[in-house]
Amino acid sequence: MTGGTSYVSDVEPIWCRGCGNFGVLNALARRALPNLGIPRDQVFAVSGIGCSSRMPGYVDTYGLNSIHGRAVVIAQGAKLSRPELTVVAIGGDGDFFSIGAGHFPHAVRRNIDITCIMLNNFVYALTKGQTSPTTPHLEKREEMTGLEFYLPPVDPMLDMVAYSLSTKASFVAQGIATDVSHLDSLIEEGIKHEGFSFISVLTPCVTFHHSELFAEMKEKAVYLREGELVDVPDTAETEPWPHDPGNIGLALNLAQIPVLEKPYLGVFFRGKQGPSLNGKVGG
Amino acid sequence: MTGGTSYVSDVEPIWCRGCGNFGVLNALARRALPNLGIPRDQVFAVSGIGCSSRMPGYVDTYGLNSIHGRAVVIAQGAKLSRPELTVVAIGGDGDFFSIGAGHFPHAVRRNIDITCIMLNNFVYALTKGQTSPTTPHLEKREEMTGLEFYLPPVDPMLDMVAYSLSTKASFVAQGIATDVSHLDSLIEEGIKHEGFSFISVLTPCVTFHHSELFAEMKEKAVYLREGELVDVPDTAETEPWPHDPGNIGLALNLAQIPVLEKPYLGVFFRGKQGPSLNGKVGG
Amino acid sequence: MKRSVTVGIAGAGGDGVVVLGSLLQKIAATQGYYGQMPRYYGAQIRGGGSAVKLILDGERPSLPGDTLDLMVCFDWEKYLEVDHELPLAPDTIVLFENEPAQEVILPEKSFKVDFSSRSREVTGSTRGKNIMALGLLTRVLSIPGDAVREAIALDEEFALLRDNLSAFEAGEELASEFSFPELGLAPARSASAKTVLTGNSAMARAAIRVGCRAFFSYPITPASELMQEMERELGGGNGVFLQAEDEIAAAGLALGASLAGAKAMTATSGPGLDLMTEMMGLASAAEIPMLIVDVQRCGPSTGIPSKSEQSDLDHAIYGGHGDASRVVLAPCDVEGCYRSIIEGMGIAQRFQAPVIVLSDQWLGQTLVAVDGGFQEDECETAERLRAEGPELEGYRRYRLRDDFISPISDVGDAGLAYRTTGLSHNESGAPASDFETHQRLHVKRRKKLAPLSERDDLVSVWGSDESSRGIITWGSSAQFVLEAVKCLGLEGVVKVCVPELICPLPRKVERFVSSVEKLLVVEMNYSGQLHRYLRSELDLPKGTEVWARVGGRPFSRSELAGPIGGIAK
Amino acid sequence: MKRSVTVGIAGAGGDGVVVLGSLLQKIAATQGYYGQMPRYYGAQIRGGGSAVKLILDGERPSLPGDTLDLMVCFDWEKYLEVDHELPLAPDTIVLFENEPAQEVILPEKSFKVDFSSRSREVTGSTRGKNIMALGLLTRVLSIPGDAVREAIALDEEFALLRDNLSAFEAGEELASEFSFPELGLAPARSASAKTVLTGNSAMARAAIRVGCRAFFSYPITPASELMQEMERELGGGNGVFLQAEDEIAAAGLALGASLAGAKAMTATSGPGLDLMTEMMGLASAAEIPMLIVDVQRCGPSTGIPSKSEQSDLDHAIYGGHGDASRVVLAPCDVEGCYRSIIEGMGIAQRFQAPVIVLSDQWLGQTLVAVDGGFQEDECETAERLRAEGPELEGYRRYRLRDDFISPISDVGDAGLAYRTTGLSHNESGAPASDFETHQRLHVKRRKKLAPLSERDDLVSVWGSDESSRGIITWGSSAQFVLEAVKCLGLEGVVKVCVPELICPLPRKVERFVSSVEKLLVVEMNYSGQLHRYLRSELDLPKGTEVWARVGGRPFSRSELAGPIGGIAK
Ligand SMILES: Cc1ncc(C[n+]2csc(CCOP(=O)(O)OP(=O)(O)O)c2C)c(N)n1
Ligand SMILES: Cc1ncc(C[n+]2csc(CCOP(=O)(O)OP(=O)(O)O)c2C)c(N)n1
Ligand code: SF4
Ligand code: SF4
Ligand SMILES: [Mg+2]
Ligand SMILES: [Mg+2]
Repeated sequence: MTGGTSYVSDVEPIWCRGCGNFGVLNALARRALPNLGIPRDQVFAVSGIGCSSRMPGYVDTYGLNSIHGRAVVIAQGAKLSRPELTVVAIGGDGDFFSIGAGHFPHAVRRNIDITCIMLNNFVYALTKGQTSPTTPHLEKREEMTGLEFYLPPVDPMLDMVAYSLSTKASFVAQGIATDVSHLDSLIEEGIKHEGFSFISVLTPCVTFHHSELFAEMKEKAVYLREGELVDVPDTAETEPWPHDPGNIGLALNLAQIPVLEKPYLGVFFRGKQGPSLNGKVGG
Repeated sequence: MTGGTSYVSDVEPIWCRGCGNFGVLNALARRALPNLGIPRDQVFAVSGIGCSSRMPGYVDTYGLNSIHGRAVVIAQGAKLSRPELTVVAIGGDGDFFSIGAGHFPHAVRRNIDITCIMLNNFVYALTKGQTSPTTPHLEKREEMTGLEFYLPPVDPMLDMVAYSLSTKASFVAQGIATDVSHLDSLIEEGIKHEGFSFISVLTPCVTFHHSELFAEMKEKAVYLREGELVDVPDTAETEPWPHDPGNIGLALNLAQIPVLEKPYLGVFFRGKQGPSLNGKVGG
Repeated sequence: MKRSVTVGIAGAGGDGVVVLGSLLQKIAATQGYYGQMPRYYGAQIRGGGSAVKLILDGERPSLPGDTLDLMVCFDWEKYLEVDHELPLAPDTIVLFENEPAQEVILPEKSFKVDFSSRSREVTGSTRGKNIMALGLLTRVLSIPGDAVREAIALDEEFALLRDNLSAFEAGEELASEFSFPELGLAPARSASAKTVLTGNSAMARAAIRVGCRAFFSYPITPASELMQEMERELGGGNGVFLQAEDEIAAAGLALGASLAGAKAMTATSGPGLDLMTEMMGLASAAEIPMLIVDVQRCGPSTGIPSKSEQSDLDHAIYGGHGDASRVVLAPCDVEGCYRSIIEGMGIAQRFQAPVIVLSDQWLGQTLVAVDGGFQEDECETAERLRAEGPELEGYRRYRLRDDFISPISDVGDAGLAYRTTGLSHNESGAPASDFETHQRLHVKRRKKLAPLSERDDLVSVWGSDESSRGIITWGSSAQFVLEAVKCLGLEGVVKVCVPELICPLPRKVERFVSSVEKLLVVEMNYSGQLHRYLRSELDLPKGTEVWARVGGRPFSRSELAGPIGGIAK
Repeated sequence: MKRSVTVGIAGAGGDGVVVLGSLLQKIAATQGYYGQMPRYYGAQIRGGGSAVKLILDGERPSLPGDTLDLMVCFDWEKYLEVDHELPLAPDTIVLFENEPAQEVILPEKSFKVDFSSRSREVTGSTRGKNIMALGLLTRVLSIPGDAVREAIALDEEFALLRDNLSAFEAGEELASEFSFPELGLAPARSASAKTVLTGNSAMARAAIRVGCRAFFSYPITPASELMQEMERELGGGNGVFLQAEDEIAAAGLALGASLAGAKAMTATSGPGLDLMTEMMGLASAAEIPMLIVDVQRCGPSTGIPSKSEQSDLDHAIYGGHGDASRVVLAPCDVEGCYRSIIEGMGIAQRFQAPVIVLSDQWLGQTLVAVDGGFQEDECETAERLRAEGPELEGYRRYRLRDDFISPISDVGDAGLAYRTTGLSHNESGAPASDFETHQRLHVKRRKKLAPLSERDDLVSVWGSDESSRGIITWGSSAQFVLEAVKCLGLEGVVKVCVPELICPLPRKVERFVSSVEKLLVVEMNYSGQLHRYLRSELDLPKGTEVWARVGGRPFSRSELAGPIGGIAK
């Protein structure tokens, strides 16, 4: 048992001071992995390219900082060939939902037991501040093209839940970088979930985003608690309902509420477990 | 006005006799385009690679049989640079939802006024019969990997409706190759719709698929009619509701019913129109 | 009696042309005949033309003749789609079902045979006509009927034939009407049964043999059969097979599997190789073993998917941004297909690099009958270098050693966790952005491959050492060059060098080049890609000639007679 | 007084190093000084080291000296991250804010200046320290204060300075404490103001000038500024700009826009170029004009994103399956960056082919002050060949003509609809799978580019025609080679050839090669990519030397003295 120790490597992170990514590193490497007692050499952390994708360099397990958008496919390959591994794919919002978007519908339906952690900072940080697929629909976008068409952001939570409808087997959750222990619990559950899991982490980029964006999000954030009424925004057409992460229809309703209106923290959907790739049980 | 004439080119299609693609060709080139009176040189038909993607070669307009999975991006480029064009992107289920899957969330949110026609034959036909992302979950899939995990098909209609939630502006419909005049009406509406439109066409591959698959689908198919109660399958958890393609929530419910259970024909969702790229009106 | 006979068969999609050809080849193989049967087909999925050209040879593996000795035609219209590939000679014997179109000038010995109606008489359906033709052909070629029946009984491959024996026998009976003693095949020199397979299938078998248990791919002509055979092999728990969502994913899945220790592989054709470029660069930079097969077809872009070309060499050697070292192998026959996978997988593991094996449509899809012994040859174990002793302490993934190869641990190996990246990195795998480290790792990744230049065994040279005239050719073109040299009787005059390892370039090629005064390079691509590569690496003789043209049609002996005759002068 | 001075500035991210350097360069430019200011930065987004090295030269555009004349250091720890790029000489004058770390050996004339606290005194914040240093530097370099104030008043670029004039003036006052008469700059030979811009920005300006109104791209270092400048230019209805979801889409969007008649363009760096490979092949096969800029950085894979290298040449020339013809241009300075876009866009339209322009991080991100006249030079109109007269009837998109260029219609042009494909196709654009058509279209696509080989104007040669010693170099390396030749006083002995058009290779390069006895090729990549390309195309002199090494550090005069001195012997 390695519980209690830290899996943070001795490489100094080059993230900006105050960056939310530190919170995720702590949740993953100081808590989730040691808490689960997974030996470090049984863990493979693979990322794409971005500030967020620096993560594997700072976690003292097997790790690969790969190429932009492809962490999810490399993760699946590793898991398939050595099913006893704990495989974590890490990426940014751009990494996962722009260049890598095409891999997700397929990763979900294969339901391979990997855990994806998306660090959603709502911006392309590493390349210095461009619009990302989750960048909120700010005034800026009007300038983005001569043709002023409607360009709302992609909604990763909604897409992941929608993709999960076919299998009803994924684990889809959202945390926030500032609440490390809650995030830890989500990551632990994601890793333990036998099947595909996806955890979105709301995380501030303190350098390239209005500081208000994250502050506002943090303020609005509400925790989902099983059985308790979901706090729906006033603008929503639905009445509040008791949160039930086992019900994909309800998860879909939840995911339709834009993150900027109501950033929900917790498990959106917890699908049926399995198959366990270890046990080679059919699903 | 060119209405009444046919836009079928003089190149002989190399499709198998009985292939559903002929029906789509007829709907598009003998009906929709001439009916709408769009001059042939104002139309750009661009496809990927596949049996379905042969289409542009047989339509006497501007056309490009491009590379696998990229019709949708090329279409957007053409439309943006010459907004007065009618741009139709054509592809197969593999073309659009396997290799090209990553382009759709972005095409939808940009809401550029192109019309996508997906010829869903539930198989990779051109490459001779491999599993496509929409191939139904047959026994065969068990053999597909040593690890027998759950591998259900992708659901393009569901994904397209889910992507449309952010804009509420797309047009999403489904037709069948054997009902040319209904398909024609969908294509016409899709082209006229100012914004992104997506039309899925259920079409038989008479060579690489169980002939029952399509026969069964055709038999089960139900037409959606505005205001009339939707014929939901017995297995569905919901009560029937009056069909309202203007309501995206209902569209999402509809799209959740697997095509193999209930192949709905008609308009799933008709979003708000605009922006018109022609008029450069903001959305 | 003849040593060899070239048979052409043409018809429409439903005529059973390929089945007929394959059965004939397989039967002959049981009697010890070598054979080679390229397929010609068009873009149409069904209803298009279909043709094969089969040589049966009792002495040696050889190529179908330029023209046909015997032709079976079920459909003249379809024949006209492939007439370039199946040219008739004045003395070709033709058996045809329907009256030919005007364009066809029938040779003297042409006979109308009513395969369809006879088949209907015997079996109740016209669909037995190809089996009937088979019966007739075995007789014409003097393949003993007993032997055929014995073979049928023994092998599941002949199930179809067994079920249609009445049609077969009716065909045999037809023989009395069409007896062509001049076509009788002399008994094979060695009666031992030949192995019948395609290059695609040889590659799949080799992959299994060398321990590949993780295969990821996306369908594409003409590589799909390789994928499908791996799917069958690895199914049911024998390994991991996944049809990826695209080629980027296929390469990424393979890379991930390899990191976790699997001998991983993917196969594709040109357009897919393009998409693998970036992942290949990562494999090169982070030194991750990876085997990529490219079954080449006519390019650029979609080109002609069903036809052979050798135009992906440039990309295999130079493709991708940055100086990304890699290894390129190119087999020239079915046995080479097998060997190149064994070798390629071994090289990938030992040298921790991406290895590209260039096959082509001709190699991949042509059914050949050969001595199958190579499948039992002793086989490379394809092991990775492991850390041991003191290296286990403070393990550094990219430790610089004299041979520039660093011990690698697989994800999951106890106590040897490391982190790596496609960024420029130091010996520990941590990102580094200083010039010295960047240069040092480039040197490492290039120099570690140096021993491959000494692999003389991966370069074949035919002909006499003393010859001052040489040809260098590669891949399937080599078969045509060797055949043409033989036909021209120039074996004593011209020597031929075929590098199976192309990059890094073996020194043996350099020695070959410096041993000749006149050099000819033959390849099937527009721009002479191998020639340009050789020229960039070696001093070629002044006036080196190049015979390079696009694919879409196999070389013929007569086409090559010009250039080969030229340098022989 | 000095003709030129090299100033180094180093600090942490927030110290305003780049702002200080840029303002100094811009002020000097208003007085007619040439300048060049490379930037050095690390992987860290914030808090990492930041440095610039600025030369101001009153006579000619030149490169910063190997060592510094003057150094301003805000942070010695950060300086140590870039000390290789900003080496101190014994006579460097150093102005520093804090006591140096032990590793730093301060030159004799080193002075502690308390920029921060002075700034706080004057402006209430330490953030004005860079502006204060600016004031000091203008005095030290003898840039007249009046002139500065005049410039500030006139140009919006100096708004920041205007708002912090008190800090600036406090800096000027400091000058009395640190007077270094030896650093005074002699007045510029021509006082006409110089244009200050980077290569990335020159490319964006050229794109607008040549009529590019459709730009699609995906962010990537070091090409993003080009994208962002196009975003600003094309915003508000001036054209079409779209940040694509990836580089495959960026290239596809550009291809679609081009088919509909737009002069379309995309820009990226190595990893993105990899992903564009397949689309480039389609553009080549279907003859669709397309302009791709690759601002190269260290490879392979992610490499070192912030540092310059010239290692994408292989991919630019050879990348992609099949024989896909294309054009490759490579500017060597900012003016060349501008010209290469004008030329590249023109060539793409006239020759209906993909054109790749290879820039690099040095060219793209270095701020230079140059004579801006080139921006007013007469400019290529980049028109496509149109069908006229009888061609309008029965229009065939790929009609074979003597020059192999077929009139093209844009999607939407009345009466000229055509269909095309990446499949092998005939003159009408319909799929064809016969060998003859396949070969014919290859010939067409290659031969149409032949006139480019005669573009002598796209190859620059410096030095005396009679020299028998030559250097060939390309891209930003050319600047260093020319500077080194000059410093070594070898202009009369060694001539230098810089091809701005690399593929197809201009005949002028061949003439250059055959005019020399000794040849040296200099480039910044591990494997000598240009050298290999030249060798594959030309007979190079025996014993041709190659100076090729990875990027990550600019060439210095002293590094190049060896190889250049070598061939001069
Ligand atoms: C193929 C390719 N295209 C572009 C890039 C440049 N690039 C690096 S990171 C990145 C996006 C960063 O955004 P995100 O994924 O959200 O990560 P973050 O930095 O915000 O954590 C881009 C575009 C690249 N490395 N490779
Ligand atoms: C990059 C690339 N990969 C693979 C292929 C091979 N390929 C051609 S069509 C096709 C899929 C065909 O399926 P679909 O898109 O459903 O079209 P259909 O033929 O069924 O109409 C594939 C994989 C290709 N042409 N290019
Ligand atoms: S730029 Fe933003 S995301 Fe990147 S390290 Fe800094 S704060 Fe974090
Ligand atoms: S293979 Fe199937 S999809 Fe292709 S043409 Fe034939 S019937 Fe149509
Ligand atoms: Mg981000
Ligand atoms: Mg299909």
